[in-house]
Amino acid sequence: MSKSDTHISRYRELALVLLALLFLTLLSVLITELHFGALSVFVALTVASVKVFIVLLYFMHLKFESLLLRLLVGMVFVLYGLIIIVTFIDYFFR
Amino acid sequence: MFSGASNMVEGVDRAFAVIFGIAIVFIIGISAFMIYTVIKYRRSKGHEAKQFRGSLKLEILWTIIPLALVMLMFYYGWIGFAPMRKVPPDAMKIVAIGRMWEWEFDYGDGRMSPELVIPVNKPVRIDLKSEDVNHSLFIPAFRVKEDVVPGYNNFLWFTPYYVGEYDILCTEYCGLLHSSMTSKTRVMSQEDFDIWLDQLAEAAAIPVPEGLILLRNTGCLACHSVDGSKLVGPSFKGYWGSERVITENGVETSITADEAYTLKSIYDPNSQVVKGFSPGLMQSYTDVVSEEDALKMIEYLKELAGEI
Amino acid sequence: MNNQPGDGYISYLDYQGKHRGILSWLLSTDHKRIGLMYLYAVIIFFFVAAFLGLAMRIEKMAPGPDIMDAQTYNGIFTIHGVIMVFIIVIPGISAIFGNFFLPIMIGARDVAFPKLNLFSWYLYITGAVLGVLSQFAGDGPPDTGWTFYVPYSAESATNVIYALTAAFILGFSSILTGLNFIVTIHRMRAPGMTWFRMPLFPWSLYATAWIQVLATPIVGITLLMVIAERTLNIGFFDPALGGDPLLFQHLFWIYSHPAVYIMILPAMGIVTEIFPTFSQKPVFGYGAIVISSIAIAAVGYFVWGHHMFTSGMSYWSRWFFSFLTFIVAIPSAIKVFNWVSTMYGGAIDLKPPLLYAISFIFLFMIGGFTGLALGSLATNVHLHDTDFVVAHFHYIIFGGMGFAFFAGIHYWYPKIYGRMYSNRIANIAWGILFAGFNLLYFPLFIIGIQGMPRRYFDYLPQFTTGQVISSIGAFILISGLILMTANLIYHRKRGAIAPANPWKGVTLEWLIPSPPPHENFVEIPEIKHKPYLFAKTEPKE
Amino acid sequence: MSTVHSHSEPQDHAADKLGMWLFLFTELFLFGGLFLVYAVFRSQHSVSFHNAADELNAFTGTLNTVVLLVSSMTVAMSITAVRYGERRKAMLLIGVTLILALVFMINKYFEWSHKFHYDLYPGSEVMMNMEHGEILFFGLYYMMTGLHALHVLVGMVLLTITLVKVQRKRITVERYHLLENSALYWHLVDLIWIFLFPLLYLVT
Ligand code: HEA
Ligand code: HEA
Ligand code: CUA
Ligand SMILES: [Cu+2]
Repeated sequence: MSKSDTHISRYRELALVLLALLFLTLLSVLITELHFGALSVFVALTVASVKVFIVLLYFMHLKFESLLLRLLVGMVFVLYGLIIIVTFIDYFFR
Repeated sequence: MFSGASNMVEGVDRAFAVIFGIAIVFIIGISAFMIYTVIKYRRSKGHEAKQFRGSLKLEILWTIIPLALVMLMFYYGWIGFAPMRKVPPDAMKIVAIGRMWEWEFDYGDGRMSPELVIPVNKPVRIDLKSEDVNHSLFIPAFRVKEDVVPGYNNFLWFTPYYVGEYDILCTEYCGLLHSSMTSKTRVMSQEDFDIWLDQLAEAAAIPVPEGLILLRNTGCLACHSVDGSKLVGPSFKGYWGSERVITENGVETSITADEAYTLKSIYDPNSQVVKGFSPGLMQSYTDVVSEEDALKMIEYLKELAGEI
Repeated sequence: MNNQPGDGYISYLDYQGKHRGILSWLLSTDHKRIGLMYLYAVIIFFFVAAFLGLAMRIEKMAPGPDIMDAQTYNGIFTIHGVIMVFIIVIPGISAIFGNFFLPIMIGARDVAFPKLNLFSWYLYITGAVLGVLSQFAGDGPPDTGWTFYVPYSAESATNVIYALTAAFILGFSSILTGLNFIVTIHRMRAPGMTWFRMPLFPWSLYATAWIQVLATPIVGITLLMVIAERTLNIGFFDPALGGDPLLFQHLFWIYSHPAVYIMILPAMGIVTEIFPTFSQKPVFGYGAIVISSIAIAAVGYFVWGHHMFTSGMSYWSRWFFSFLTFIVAIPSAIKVFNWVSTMYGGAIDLKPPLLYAISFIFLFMIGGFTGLALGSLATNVHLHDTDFVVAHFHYIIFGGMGFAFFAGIHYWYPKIYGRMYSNRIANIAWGILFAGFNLLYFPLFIIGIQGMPRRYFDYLPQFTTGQVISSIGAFILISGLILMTANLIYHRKRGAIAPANPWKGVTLEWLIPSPPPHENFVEIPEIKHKPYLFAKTEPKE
Repeated sequence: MSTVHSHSEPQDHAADKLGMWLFLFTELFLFGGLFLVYAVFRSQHSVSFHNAADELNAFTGTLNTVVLLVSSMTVAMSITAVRYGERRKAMLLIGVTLILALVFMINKYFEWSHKFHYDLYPGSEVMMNMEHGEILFFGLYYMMTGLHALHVLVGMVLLTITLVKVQRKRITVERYHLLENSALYWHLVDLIWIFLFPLLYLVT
């Protein structure tokens, strides 16, 4: 049996995760109220990324999955990032 | 083909030579090696197969050598290409307009020409504008090509070296008559060019009939010529007032080309199809051409038939 | 090993499951039967598309309209491209040979999700039929080219939506096959078969499957956006509404360049199996071939822009994409060198499969090097969208993937049907095919360099010679193709009975009877050594 | 499948899970394509995007975010419940998830119909007269939220199936992987919304 089959997330744990996510949501809403200009996109996306990270780790149980699965998920996000960057080589330097 | 008709030819052709040179060596070499192996080690001669599994040295060797060679190819491709993006500031500017399915070259001040006419030994910059879909301006002899994309300000430039005539082709698929979207480049001496440009200016001074402009901008002229040549649809020359043999609801009848018939042909083209043409080639222009514009077009058709 | 025909042996062809007759095929979740169903479907569509190719060649026998008008021609090359790319070569080898042999070669009884496998066959058929339907329904055959470039594809009055939807569904089928293979390879290898004891055809399928899973969705959403553009008037790509036609090209090629490696990687996998068997010698540089497959898949992801060099991309994009295009040629080069070295020093038996495999290398080299000419910035400006490109990809897809497919079918035919074909006829057919092929496509390189654009219904008189030679080649090619197919079909029931291992192969599929029993293995074998072990003892390296 | 030896090996949970994750990857890339389009258009029309985003109701957006986050937690908890053998609790939690999904859809419905009310939909007169950047923004808005809503619907179907299976004791302490996979799917729906929310509603 692998780690993922033995680990059961506890209710409290999940509730705390939710609290953290709600807090981050509140944070991003408040921050955009402040109008940082160009920076606000960046901040909003960072907060969103943190939230996604938390969802992946706890709700989607990745923290307790095999190394392989974690690597694959990481790889997919990296690949997507690279695609964006490569596309923007065109748009930024036009 | 390697005649050097423009300043771009040398860089491009050098890259060709490098790539094809290396390619030929490898293709012949590897093929010869394969044939040699197949003959030398054929089973019927009773060889024992030698059981080896690889060699790190060789793997490294044949990673490094091709790497070096492709970098060489890349380098030649790059330096052949780099000048294509560096337009000399004194280049003469011409706007090329691509529309389904013809080219038009705008020399400014309403001077329009269906052919690209340029003075020899002078850099020209051609700005590429599309009025509808993607096209691509290609002059093989000059080794230049760039897509004409709506909404983008693409360009190309070159310096022609010899007086002469060269083909212009459209190399981005643009629909029905993509393959007839051709034109000519005429390279002439500076004096001839000046004369030609003056003539063009005079032509520009004569007002173009409004109906003709409408016909052109709506794209009608892509399928209907005004000089009698047969394109996708019947020509406009000698059209007005002529007897047309048409098929309506499967029955052949004859009808005179008057205002009612012409309007019907614009708004409901498939109901009365001229003999010799298939239905379905033309769509209705109901929301595209207003009644008012259609009448102006008809005015021009009358003019073409010498009625006015 | 206890895998020879015993008392209870029934081949998968005769096996009786829950259903009888045709239903025992249409509802079968047996990977072998699904593989064969793909084979038959692909062959049918293939002949349709090959015939359309011939029609184009006939049209081009002389300048001006000959047997069709421009609209028809445009429709024909579109559907020719769509069928060939989306229905034949992208699913082709993975779905046919991958389904049939992947589980056997890794010592499994089936793929990981047999029902999903059958489902993706149905998706495939739905998509394929929809694609063919686009020819007949409604407003006439789509005429956009297989690349569906906007704005034209958003404006054309023809059945573009059918073709787009077809491609979308086919993409989904391809994703599901890829997903299935990845899980199969991860979870179902026989005991003792570590990653580096796995044969190379499964390795190539593994690399391919990742591209299928990770690249196809992008084209899926892109096609959906074009559909939305056509039906809902959303202006993503329409410059009149602020949209960006070049963005479409980016999105399209983000998938469609990796897609060309979906086509070629399994083909490379097949010939990698053939060279050791017919040389009776381990494959040369196993590790290098594995790594190069993965490298092609990974780097191949980032070269899509080489299809857009003349579209007005930024200078640095052109630079970057050209550079990576050259890098991605290296793993292909490594593979070629390893294949020829595998033959070196072997005991070579020049049977039809090897003949096809060797001609694969030859044609692939020509296709590959002309690919390099296209990948170089200066020369691409001249060659882009000319017949040179057409010649390049026919050499590499049909000369490469096509000939590898032929090699594969001649190699595995005895295993699939338990019968032998006629070697002599196979050799003759090969000769005709090979000659016809070169006659058909080589002239296109030359007229391409001279400036003959592609997708041209008509052409300038100076290109006549090349076009005519090419058209003659098409007839020769087709006759070779017919001869080859006839040989295979005729001997399917009438050929000599094939032994379990006619070529003395050593991968797992040769250890079981021909044709394989329903469950593949009576007893799952345990793998104790490296793959491609031909001699009892191997000298130390 | 048939009698003696069948193709269905004993259930391989790791295989199911890997398969599900691979499927999620394809979903991510499906939306990824749209995010790429968004990124490009935003970089070209940042001002119009700013103005257009202002017209969206950030409150509705936030509300829906909260709804989805909570539903994500309940579905995660339902796995815990099943694995502790608390069947009723699990059914309750899945039920709550479904209700929250419904709330999300209703909210979405009102949001969309509000826009339709002002003739703000692709191809409408109002939209065609906007600035280019705004047309693109709303085009993307409809495409992205529409596709997302479609996924919510699929997720609801999946969850309903699992609910029935839990009730019929087909999903049990040992065999809970269907639930786990549906939950993964549901989290994905949430995950995409986490990105959509700031990009569409907040970036003003
Ligand atoms: C199976 C499909 C397949 C494969 C494998 C390839 C492989 C390659 N392709 Fe091709 N390509 C297509 C299918 C394919 N292509 C299609 C369908 C199109 C047209 C699409 C359309 O517009 O309709 C196209 C178009 C196309 C273009 C765009 C042309 C244009 O429209 O302007 C380019 C440009 O870079 C290109 C490059 C390459 C390169 C560099 C490789 C390389 O991977 C090749 C590598 C191989 C070798 C290099 C040969 C073997 C190596 C040796 C013999 C060893 C020695 C090597 C060295 C010393 C380097 N291809
Ligand atoms: C797999 C890809 C494939 C194949 C096999 C072919 C086969 C043929 N092609 Fe193909 N062709 C394309 C893919 C292919 N084509 C594409 C993508 C385009 C571009 C479309 C566009 O511009 O949008 C194109 C365009 C194209 C043009 C250019 C149109 C133009 O630009 O004006 C022409 C012109 O003659 C042509 C001719 C032919 C002919 C005569 C054949 C055949 O008739 C030759 C006969 C074939 C064979 C003898 C066997 C090949 C066997 C296999 C590939 C294995 C199949 C697998 C199984 C049977 C299981 N094709
Ligand atoms: Cu204009 Cu092709
Ligand atoms: Cu490519």
